[in-house]
Amino acid sequence: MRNPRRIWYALVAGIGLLAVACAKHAPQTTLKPEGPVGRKIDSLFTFTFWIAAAVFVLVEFGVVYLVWRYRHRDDRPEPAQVHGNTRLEMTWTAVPALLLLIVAVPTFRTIFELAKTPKDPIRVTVTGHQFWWEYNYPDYGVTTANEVHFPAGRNVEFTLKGVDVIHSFWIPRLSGKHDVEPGRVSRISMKADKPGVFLGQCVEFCGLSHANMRLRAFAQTPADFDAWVAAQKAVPGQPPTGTPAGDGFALFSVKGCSGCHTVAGVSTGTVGPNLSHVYSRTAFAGDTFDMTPDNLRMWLHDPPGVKPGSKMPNLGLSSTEITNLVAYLQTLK
Amino acid sequence: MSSTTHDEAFSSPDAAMESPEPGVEEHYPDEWQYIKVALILFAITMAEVGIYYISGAERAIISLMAVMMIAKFTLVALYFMHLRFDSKLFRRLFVTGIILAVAVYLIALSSLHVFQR
Amino acid sequence: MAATIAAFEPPAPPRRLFRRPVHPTGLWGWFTTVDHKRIGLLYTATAFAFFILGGIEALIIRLQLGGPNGHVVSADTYNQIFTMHGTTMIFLVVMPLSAGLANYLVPLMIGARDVAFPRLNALGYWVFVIGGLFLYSSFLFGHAPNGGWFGYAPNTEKAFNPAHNIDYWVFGLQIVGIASLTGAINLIVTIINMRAPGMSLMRMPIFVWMTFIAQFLLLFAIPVITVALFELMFDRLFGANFFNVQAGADPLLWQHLFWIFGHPEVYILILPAMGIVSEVLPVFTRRPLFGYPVMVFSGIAIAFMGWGVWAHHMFATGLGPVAKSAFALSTMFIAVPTGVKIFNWMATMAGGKIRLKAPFLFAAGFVTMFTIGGLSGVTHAIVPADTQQTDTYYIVAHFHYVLFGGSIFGLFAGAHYWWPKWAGRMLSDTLGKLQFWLMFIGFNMTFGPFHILGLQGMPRRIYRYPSGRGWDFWNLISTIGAFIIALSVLVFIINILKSRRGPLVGEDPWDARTLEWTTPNPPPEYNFAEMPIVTSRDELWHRKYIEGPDGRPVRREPERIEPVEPAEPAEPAEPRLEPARLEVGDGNGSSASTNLPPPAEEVAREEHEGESVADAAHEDEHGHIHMPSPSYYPLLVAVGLPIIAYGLMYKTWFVAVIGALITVASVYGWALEPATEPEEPIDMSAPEPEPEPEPEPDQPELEPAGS
Amino acid sequence: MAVTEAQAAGTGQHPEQGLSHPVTSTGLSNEKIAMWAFLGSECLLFGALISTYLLYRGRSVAGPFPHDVYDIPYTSVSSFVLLMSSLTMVLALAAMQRRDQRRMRVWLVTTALLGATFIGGQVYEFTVFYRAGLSLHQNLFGSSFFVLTGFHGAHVTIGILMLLSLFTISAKGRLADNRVETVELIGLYWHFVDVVWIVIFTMVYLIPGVK
Repeated sequence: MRNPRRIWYALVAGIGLLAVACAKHAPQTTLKPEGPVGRKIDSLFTFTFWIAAAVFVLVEFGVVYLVWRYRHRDDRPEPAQVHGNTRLEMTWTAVPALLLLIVAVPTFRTIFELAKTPKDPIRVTVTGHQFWWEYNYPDYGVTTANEVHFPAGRNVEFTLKGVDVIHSFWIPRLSGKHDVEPGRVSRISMKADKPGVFLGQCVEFCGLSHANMRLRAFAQTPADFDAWVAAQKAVPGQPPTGTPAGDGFALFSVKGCSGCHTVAGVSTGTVGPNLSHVYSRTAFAGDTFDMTPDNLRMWLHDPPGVKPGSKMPNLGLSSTEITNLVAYLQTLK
Repeated sequence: MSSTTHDEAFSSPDAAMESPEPGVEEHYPDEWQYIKVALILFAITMAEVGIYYISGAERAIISLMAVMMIAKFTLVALYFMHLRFDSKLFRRLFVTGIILAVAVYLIALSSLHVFQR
Repeated sequence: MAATIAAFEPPAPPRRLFRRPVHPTGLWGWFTTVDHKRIGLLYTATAFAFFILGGIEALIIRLQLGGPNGHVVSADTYNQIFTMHGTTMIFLVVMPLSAGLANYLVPLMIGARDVAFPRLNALGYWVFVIGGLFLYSSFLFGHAPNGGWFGYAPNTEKAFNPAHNIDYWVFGLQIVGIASLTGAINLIVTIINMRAPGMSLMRMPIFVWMTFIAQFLLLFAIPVITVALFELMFDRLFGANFFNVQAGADPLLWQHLFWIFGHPEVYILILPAMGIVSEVLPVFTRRPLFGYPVMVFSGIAIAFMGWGVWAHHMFATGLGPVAKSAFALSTMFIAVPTGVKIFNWMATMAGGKIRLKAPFLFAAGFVTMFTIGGLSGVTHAIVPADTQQTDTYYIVAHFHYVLFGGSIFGLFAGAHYWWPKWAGRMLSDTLGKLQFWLMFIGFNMTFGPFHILGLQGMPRRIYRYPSGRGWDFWNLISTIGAFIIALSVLVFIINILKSRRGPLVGEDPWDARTLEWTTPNPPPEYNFAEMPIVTSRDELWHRKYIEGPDGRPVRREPERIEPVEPAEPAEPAEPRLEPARLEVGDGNGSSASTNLPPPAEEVAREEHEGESVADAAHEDEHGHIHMPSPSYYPLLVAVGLPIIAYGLMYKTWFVAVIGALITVASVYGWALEPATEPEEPIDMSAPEPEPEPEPEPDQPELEPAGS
Repeated sequence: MAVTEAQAAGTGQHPEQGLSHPVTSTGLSNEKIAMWAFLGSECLLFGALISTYLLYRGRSVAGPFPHDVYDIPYTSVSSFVLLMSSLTMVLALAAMQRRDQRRMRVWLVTTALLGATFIGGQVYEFTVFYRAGLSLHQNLFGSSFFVLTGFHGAHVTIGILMLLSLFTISAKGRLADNRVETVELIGLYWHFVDVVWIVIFTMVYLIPGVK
């Protein structure tokens, strides 16, 4: 008697908690889609969820009821030895099969709908690196990293390319994920309903700093997006010599930064992210650290120390050098 | 109580159970039969190598080669490995492996677009 | 015990590398044993030790993730820990626990004296334990595997993982794979060929059936992962290009090979537990398993369909829409036979007289928790939804509900149920129930929140996460839950330790239904004094009860303990069990063995401790039972394998050659050594023992193959 | 691989395995079932290796390519040698079934020699390919070709070792006349290695060269 009741309480508590869970602030949730692709997926999931919930209730409460109803009591006779019941067993083979068919039909429809290529999309090429994202806008000649911008209300087609190991590109509130495989090119498209910032993350284990390979998507009004493109295309000016930023600019070449990073008009390195407008981003290092001078200092002091496995080595910079480099980076807006 | 239909899967109508002296498999083919099989194998191999040098009709040649390969495989399995004469159980074990392998790898390869190339 | 060996003068066996161990006792006896029960216990104990290790790894993971930006361990250590946790729990815990149970129970359940190949059985165990130790030796070198249990190439390639971490994983799994393959062949042959007279396939206990099916899955799945590991090994050691994308390789090859193995593997892990539950539920509900044939065929169906669903692990990799739909459909429909099992278990409970003992609770826990895992599994088949779920904690929740809520709960049900069989003593039911409720609550606290975390977008395999994503609270709850699980395991260990002072039990403490309970607890080396003759499914139950006119059981009079439908009168008419020896518990797990246990049984119990007094005593009664002799070779063959692996890994070729020589020489020694030594001197004078009275092969009732 | 219980029971001997069942449930020998189960398992093993080869066919980014190195007449001859070794193997079994160990040894040694010829041919072929610039490391073709055929070659080599061991045991008079099944089991393994080569020869050598 005691035991079934406890299961009952646990179940009620569990369902209650599940309900609470969906409400809280969760910027990476899959349950509150902000675009048509995400919504299609979510409605399919919700549909399946309720069918599954019905089966859940049937089985869980069924077991609890059966255990309670047929528990051992001394006055009960020995049970009849029933070996089976063909009709019953056929029923509970057929009914689940039928339920699954009901789920299968919209699943197939959605699979094929999502496989269609969208009309007139903004095209972005995504390259997965250990452990950051590179974005290329072939139609605009813009290259940036970790933070991707696109206009809201318009389809975006991401072309996914891998160069090292397998990553997976995911913006949960807009669409499902798609693996980024070396040696293969795949496409995924999505659309945001209205302007907003959406978080995402690499979801295929890709090595030491897999946890630190995050991303951020900015859906903007068309005007904001155009302004952003224009700013990204601008060639950053060189800081005047004599200032900390000017010294930092000199260090950028001396310390070898330019070998790995591109700054438009200065260097063409491609190992690390394009830094032409790095300070226009809100975060850096695989969207791991907020873009603040303090964080940049910490980063330049020892990159692999704060982000394990980072390809950027510890350059052994002095405090002054770091100050100057940070000052220079701050000019790259 | 027992479902005989299923058990037949593992029953062996021949082999040791009906043979008075199971050590001697008298029902296996004699040497002459083995040699005949070997001659057929020889002929098929010759034919395989022969059509290799025919050019054109790629599709037809490949299917023909596949057929001949299966024929050789089957002959060796049925006669030299005695699958034709031995218990069904052995055949089932082996054929299960072959069918699983062929099916699973064909599906994998076609999902990797090997056959579209 | 070395003295024991030295003192014995064998009749000069021809050209032998080592003198054969003959009836060694004590520790040495365990190293050379070929007795399936001892091997089963070794398997189980070793796997339980690995369970503790894997559990500690799990606790470290949970400590690290208990809050945002965890810094209990470094990223590198974390990756090693989660890789080893997965690898351990799958290859070194659930698989060998199932193998251990099967080893111990299958021969007893089908009425055999041992498995078909006793030395191969020992080899399987030694290879498993040595492979496991080899894997764990990586920690000593600070290079534990770090590529995840799935080891996706090209991340596991030398270019991205230059240290030896992955080498340990590649070789360790290949070694452990040998154990699984030999074990599978052995059990398959045992079940096909070693059944007692009358034990037709459709009379086999359902645990035997599920084991049988799982072994077939192993038989065909192990080679696939072996090839994948082999190719990765060639890439890493010899610079081959199987997964080298620069050379044009396809990174999806690994995933296909891995999951062609990996999905059947899931059923390898769950089917034996399903079998256990199907044994436990009938005993404690006091009803036969509802729909036995359907349970058997649904098991076969699951195994068969399990080969056609692997690509659902790859829905995010860019399969075409047609392939996605096909694999979605096959994945959905594998839920049908699984659902049938769940409903049949429920139907077994309905109308029963349920004794709420610890084994039953674990079995019921299996049914309820596995259902949750099954339902979340169906949502993975919804391909678009799966692209949101895959590689998140939702998946982690799903497979823990299947493998912990399923396999581990099932295995604990089995442990509590068969404990008196192994130990001759009961576990405390109170502690068992405490363990169950702690585990049930802790389990749901740990893994339930994972559903929410996953749907809120928390990826798997991350060593830290930032605050502010709505993940902090549920991660904390989960970490607390993990420690409750640890507590429950501690209760189990305490229960084991306490049980050593517990009372002895009779042969049949649970009023059970199957053959293994007709032997003393623990059984003597030869299992059955006389070969049982089986006349029905649930043989033991039919020996104790008949179905009354209303279908309710009526206990037989002791004199009438005979096969229900007596076979041919020409049958060796002596009953398999003398009434006095059949001790039936009160059905509540407590022993009713106070009424005069016959001395032979007491002696048999002693036998387990060491000297086989019972053996001798028994031989007086029934003539000599000639059991396979112990052997060093299985251990020696296994010892060579990791030496080969170390040699190859560290490119010290002579070490590899030494290892290979050890293994090859031991294989030769093995091949030249007969499975059973010729009669020992003490028996030489005795006339050749008569074979056990066996039914004539042409009697249809007893024809195991069914006619 | 001792006398099986079935045989022992049939010939009225005490089973040397000494296990519980003088007659097995199916009447078949444990060893033979085990061997067939093992061979079924091996199908998946070679299947995976052959599939890898097929997947990477034509995907190598650098030469040498198959048509640069394959010598079909040469490989045809060595394939034929292996094929014929199956015949001699089955003749050895037939001799053993007649209790004619002397003739069996002749056929065994012939089989081993044919197998060794095949292996020798393979070693020569590997050497030629290697000299032509093909290695495990060179390209996908090299990796998948050498691992597949090398793995098969290792199987043949193990087979030769078993044949020679059996030959030695028999020559020393240690092989009981009723151990027919020992010969049969080694034969099964040998034929399996042969049928795998039948598949490899067609799929790996012949079909890729079809123009």
